[in-house]
Amino acid sequence: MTVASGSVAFCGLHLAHPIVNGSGTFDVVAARRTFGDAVLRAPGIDGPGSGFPFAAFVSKTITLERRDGNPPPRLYEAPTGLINSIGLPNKGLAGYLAHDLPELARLPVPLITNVMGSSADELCALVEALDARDEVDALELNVSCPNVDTGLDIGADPRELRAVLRQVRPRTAKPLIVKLTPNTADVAAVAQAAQDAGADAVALINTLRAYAPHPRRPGAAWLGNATGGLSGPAIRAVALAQVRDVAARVTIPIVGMGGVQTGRHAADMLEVGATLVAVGTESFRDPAAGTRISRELDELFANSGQKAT
Amino acid sequence: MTVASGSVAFCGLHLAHPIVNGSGTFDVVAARRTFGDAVLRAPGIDGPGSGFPFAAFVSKTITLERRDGNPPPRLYEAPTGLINSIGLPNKGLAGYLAHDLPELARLPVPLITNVMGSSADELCALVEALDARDEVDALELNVSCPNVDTGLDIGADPRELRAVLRQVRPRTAKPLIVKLTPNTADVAAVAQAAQDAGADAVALINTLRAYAPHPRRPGAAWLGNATGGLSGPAIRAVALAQVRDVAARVTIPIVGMGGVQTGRHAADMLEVGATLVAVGTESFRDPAAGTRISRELDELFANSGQKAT
Amino acid sequence: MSLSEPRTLAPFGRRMLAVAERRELGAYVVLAADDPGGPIPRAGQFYMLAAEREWGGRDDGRPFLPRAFSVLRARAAGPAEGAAGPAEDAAGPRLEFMLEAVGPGTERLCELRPGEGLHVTGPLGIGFPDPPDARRALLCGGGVGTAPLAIWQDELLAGGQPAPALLGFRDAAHAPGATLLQNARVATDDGSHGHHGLVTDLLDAELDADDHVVVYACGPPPMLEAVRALCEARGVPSRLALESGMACGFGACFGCVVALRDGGYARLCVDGPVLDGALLAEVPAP
Amino acid sequence: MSLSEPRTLAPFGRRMLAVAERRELGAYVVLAADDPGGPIPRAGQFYMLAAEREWGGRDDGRPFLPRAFSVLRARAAGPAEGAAGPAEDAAGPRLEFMLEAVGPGTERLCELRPGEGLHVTGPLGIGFPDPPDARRALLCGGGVGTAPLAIWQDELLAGGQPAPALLGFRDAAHAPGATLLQNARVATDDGSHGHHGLVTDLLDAELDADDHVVVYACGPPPMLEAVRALCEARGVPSRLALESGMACGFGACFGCVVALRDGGYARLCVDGPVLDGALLAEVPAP
Ligand SMILES: Cc1cc2nc3c(=O)[nH]c(=O)nc-3n(C[C@H](O)[C@H](O)[C@H](O)COP(=O)(O)OP(=O)(O)OC[C@H]3O[C@@H](n4cnc5c(N)ncnc54)[C@H](O)[C@@H]3O)c2cc1C
Ligand SMILES: Cc1cc2nc3c(=O)[nH]c(=O)nc-3n(C[C@H](O)[C@H](O)[C@H](O)COP(=O)(O)OP(=O)(O)OC[C@H]3O[C@@H](n4cnc5c(N)ncnc54)[C@H](O)[C@@H]3O)c2cc1C
Ligand SMILES: Cc1cc2nc3c(=O)[nH]c(=O)nc-3n(C[C@H](O)[C@H](O)[C@H](O)COP(=O)(O)O)c2cc1C
Ligand SMILES: Cc1cc2nc3c(=O)[nH]c(=O)nc-3n(C[C@H](O)[C@H](O)[C@H](O)COP(=O)(O)O)c2cc1C
Ligand code: FES
Ligand code: FES
Repeated sequence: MTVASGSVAFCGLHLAHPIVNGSGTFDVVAARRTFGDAVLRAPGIDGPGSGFPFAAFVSKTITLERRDGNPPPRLYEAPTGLINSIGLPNKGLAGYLAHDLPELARLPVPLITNVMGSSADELCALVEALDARDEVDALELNVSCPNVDTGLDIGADPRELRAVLRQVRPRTAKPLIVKLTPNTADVAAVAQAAQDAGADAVALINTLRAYAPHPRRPGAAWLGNATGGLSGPAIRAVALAQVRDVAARVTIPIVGMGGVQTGRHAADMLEVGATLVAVGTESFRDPAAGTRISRELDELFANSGQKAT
Repeated sequence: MTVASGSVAFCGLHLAHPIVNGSGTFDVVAARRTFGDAVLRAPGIDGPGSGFPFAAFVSKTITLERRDGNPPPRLYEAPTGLINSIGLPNKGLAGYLAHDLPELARLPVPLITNVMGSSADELCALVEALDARDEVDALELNVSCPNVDTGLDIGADPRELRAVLRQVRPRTAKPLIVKLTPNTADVAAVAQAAQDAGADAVALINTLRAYAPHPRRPGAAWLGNATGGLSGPAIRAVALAQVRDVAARVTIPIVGMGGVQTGRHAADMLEVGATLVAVGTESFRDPAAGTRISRELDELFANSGQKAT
Repeated sequence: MSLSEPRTLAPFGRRMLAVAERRELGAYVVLAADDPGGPIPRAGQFYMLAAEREWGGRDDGRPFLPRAFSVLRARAAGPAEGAAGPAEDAAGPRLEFMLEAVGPGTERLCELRPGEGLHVTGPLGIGFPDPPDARRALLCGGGVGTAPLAIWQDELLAGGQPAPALLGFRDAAHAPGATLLQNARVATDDGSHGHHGLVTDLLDAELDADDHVVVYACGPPPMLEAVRALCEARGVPSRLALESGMACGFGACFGCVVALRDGGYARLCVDGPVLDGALLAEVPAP
Repeated sequence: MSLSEPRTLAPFGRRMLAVAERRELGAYVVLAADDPGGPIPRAGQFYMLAAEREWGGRDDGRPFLPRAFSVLRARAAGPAEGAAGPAEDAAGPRLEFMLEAVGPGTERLCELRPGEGLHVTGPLGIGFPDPPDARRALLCGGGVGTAPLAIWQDELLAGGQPAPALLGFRDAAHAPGATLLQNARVATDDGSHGHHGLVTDLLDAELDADDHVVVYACGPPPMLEAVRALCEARGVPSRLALESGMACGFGACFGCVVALRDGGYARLCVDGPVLDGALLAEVPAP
């Protein structure tokens, strides 16, 4: 499979390069408090490597109601990975619209807002409210969540997902991305259901369900919420397999993620069928990882281009 | 949860300690060719740390017909893990009975024979043939396999597994362990189905479906079979979560495995609800890892015992 | 972003420095690295550090994430030293950190030798605010919690404010940490050095003598909790430099939270690490 | 288990040795470690090696698994040297390995310094069998494939059999590998040393002169395939020491297979690494 570098068309959006962030792994407001306005500027304007590291920004998951998140500890370092049980803290839809959106509107790149709901009704309410906002360029549905109406994980079962999406899809004309859960028997079947029900793209993988034992208290859980999700290099091979499986089944574009740390990893993700590549955990190790990875990707393509001619 | 060291009762078998091998990760015949008869002797007989490293031996997966396995490359080193696409090479049932069983009968520990079939009929034939052999102390069903009759992975869906087990279970009075697949939405539901249909124990986790990109040829797969399974430390936190989920649902004993490298890891597995702990990939790094891990586990219990008194 | 926050903005992204010096101070290691062009941090701010090489591959493949360290000192240094004008800014500071090896990350960092590469992101977080209401500053710390108090004492003394310090250490091997501050009174758990007992014994006595103070504290959670409770009981304001497990250090992961008295959580890396003790119902045990 | 297999059994489990010596030989590193109480390996057998420390944490967290290395030499050495009786067995051999840094595992091993810990499992696999039909031994190797030929030549010469060697190397930086054997004729890809071209050119000429030989070969797959094909074409028996990716080295993982001419696969770690060239339709490209 041949993959191209440079600017990318994705669901009608034009992105400068294929690297975006994984939802919940970059906070624009906090980054601005820490690094100043430089982080909000267009890439390259202040010199090579400067500016916002991603070609689009994906917000963390927004829910209808405000959530404080899980009790700490929320983090555990696993072999070449991170287990988190953050618990989706967010200001709720109203708080997001009032406080975050004005800040996010200053971003030099398109904004994708990620939402989660525990029923089709909740999701419809979220999607409708965000559809009304011009600052939002696309929506991402985080379906790693049990449906309170049926008890099933919305994203774990093709039928369940199809049923929910049939209700949600008509509520917006904006591009709708479905962020799949990897904790399922046949992710390609779920992706197919998303496509059938009108999704414009799928994103994967989310974290793998994981447990962290307490380092000092035998038998006790370390995380405040007992279980969490595994991300980082440890899951990269699983992510590549799932993206590849999905690419073999659907025609809509794929946002591939999971353990991407370098341009080579991003290229691997593109080569198995992703259109965009999201960087999550690696941004924790290096806040500007997105910039580095997109540069490395460029260099890879430049080199292979030279080799090919 | 309190867990005990020393000898363990498991499905009517009495094991000297809780450490066994993961199916397909230790070949007794090849080990004897490499290390001599010492490896077959009872633990400790030739001095501390000597002898067979496991309290019971689990054979690699046996199928009805002989299989050569997948084309190489079959191995890929991932971040703190191993991806394999071995493809279950084995001599087939007849070859196993004729050639392997006589060798395995010399083992100083109980023998658990692991089998896989692509239909209930195939599984029934395997189970009946092995039920007739006194050398076999228990059977393990590897259900990470599509059912040719229904197209569904036998172990990925509770209904599917229940239906197959209802036919297979009556064919043997020996203990029947179901080795679950981790690539499923709700492993506890599958374990529950196994228990409902008469399984005496469940074993988990098998490897996570994974893809390895070719290190030198962009876009090409490294493994001869393109995809494989991820094992080792990278998956330990996932294994702990699944064992814990299953333990919360079933009452039958659990053989826990996935990335266990030390006595501490084995203790973690026991503490989330396993009765036995299987060691797979770590035996590749150290052939006698089983012996070391069971010793470390003893030491942990001895120390915590001292602390408690 | 409040302009009055004691926060120096960090250059975006991580940068590679070279270790300039490594010295042992009892059981601690002090690591220094020149940060050419880097900003001058505020006392109480921290950096995320990772070794360039061999970051990983120890127990359980760790360390994987960078580790947080308070800046111990940040002095003008390097090639432009002695140059005219704002030399500090041009040359960038020599950053110093005080480390104790407690796990794979700190063990690896403590092994670093001059010339080896150090990934650095920072300065991060909010440092110590000035004393309120013309109160006298009283520094109270323990173990590696000494580090942020050292740079804060420098700053207070330079501003003409007295800044007496009370420091607690485990034993005589750790007590040399006290030499990082001026005129510190020391307590050790085993009585091998200074007062035999807790540093909060010293704090209690000090507050008896004069409680028109603000207590700046950093140290192990049980000590910080004792300081917080003592200050609360006596109506003395406290500014606590807290710790928690961090993945990113810049507000991205929402992992480093501490529960607030009035509900909800604060991220220590962007809302701290220095918090007003009054915001907390307790300093959580680790 | 065939009694006539050139195989020394390994002690069960991995053991920890200390690196006794490290020397550079052109672009190669020769690592030596005393193996107290260890058995004497046969030429062509191999060991799985891993560094005690920092095995992991490089590119992609690798290395994780141990790595396979042919024994280059195994000489009596250590404390019991010169003692009466079967000194070699009592003291155990000094094992030598010839390494080329090509990735994270070999890079780490090449960094090891005397005194550092080395995990060792072995000797493993089946070594070189004696020449059949009173044929003359002809050794043909390239790169690190030189290693097993060196110990094999020692053994043949000690047994009074001539064992001329033809060795191919990339360039002058690698050619010093030839000094590990006696009287080796060398070819280099770049012509900087010896014959300008492939070692199989030398082999071809040698077989023209006398083909009542058995060719013992080890080297990169394309070279081995050329040797295999040449020998097959000329009806000369070949014994090839092959390589493949290995996880365990003792037949446990079924990962190291090579396809056989008559169908099916052989595990190189228990059925090889030395195979009769006639068993293969080709030596697979890496
Ligand atoms: C703002 C701030 C400033 C700091 N300043 C300093 C300083 O100046 N000097 C200094 O020496 N230290 C300082 N620390 C503490 C320092 O960051 C930690 O000691 C360091 O992160 C420990 O890493 P480690 O790998 O050595 O140990 P770890 O093994 O990470 O152990 C540290 C603690 O983390 C927990 N833990 C154990 N295993 C895991 C795991 N797998 N995943 C998650 N948590 C685990 C345990 O509670 C353990 O006690 C500071 C911390 C913060 C937040
Ligand atoms: C029986 C035997 C004897 C040997 N004897 C010697 C010897 O005497 N001296 C010597 O120097 N070498 C010897 N080798 C080769 C040596 O084992 C390898 O060079 C070594 O394993 C490479 O490890 P590495 O980590 O340095 O490189 P790797 O990165 O593992 O690269 C080695 C090759 O493995 C493949 N590869 C790349 N990435 C991966 C991955 N992630 N997973 C799996 N494969 C990958 C590629 O084909 C690459 O070229 C022998 C091998 C065998 C099997
Ligand atoms: C700390 C943390 C928080 C996350 N929060 C969210 C979230 O709010 N919504 C979401 O859809 N995914 C969330 N994720 C998942 C990531 O977006 C991503 O799918 C996953 O981490 C895999 O990518 P990585 O290995 O590059 O981190 C989070 C991941 C981490 C590590
Ligand atoms: C090389 C290899 C071969 C395996 N073969 C089998 C097999 O034949 N049958 C089976 O049920 N599981 C097989 N497994 C899975 C292991 O038994 C085990 O479930 C898995 O590797 C997780 O444990 P670990 O991380 O300790 O290796 C195999 C694993 C590996 C690495
Ligand atoms: S450490 Fe990531 S939010 Fe604070
Ligand atoms: S390396 Fe494992 S079977 Fe050969």
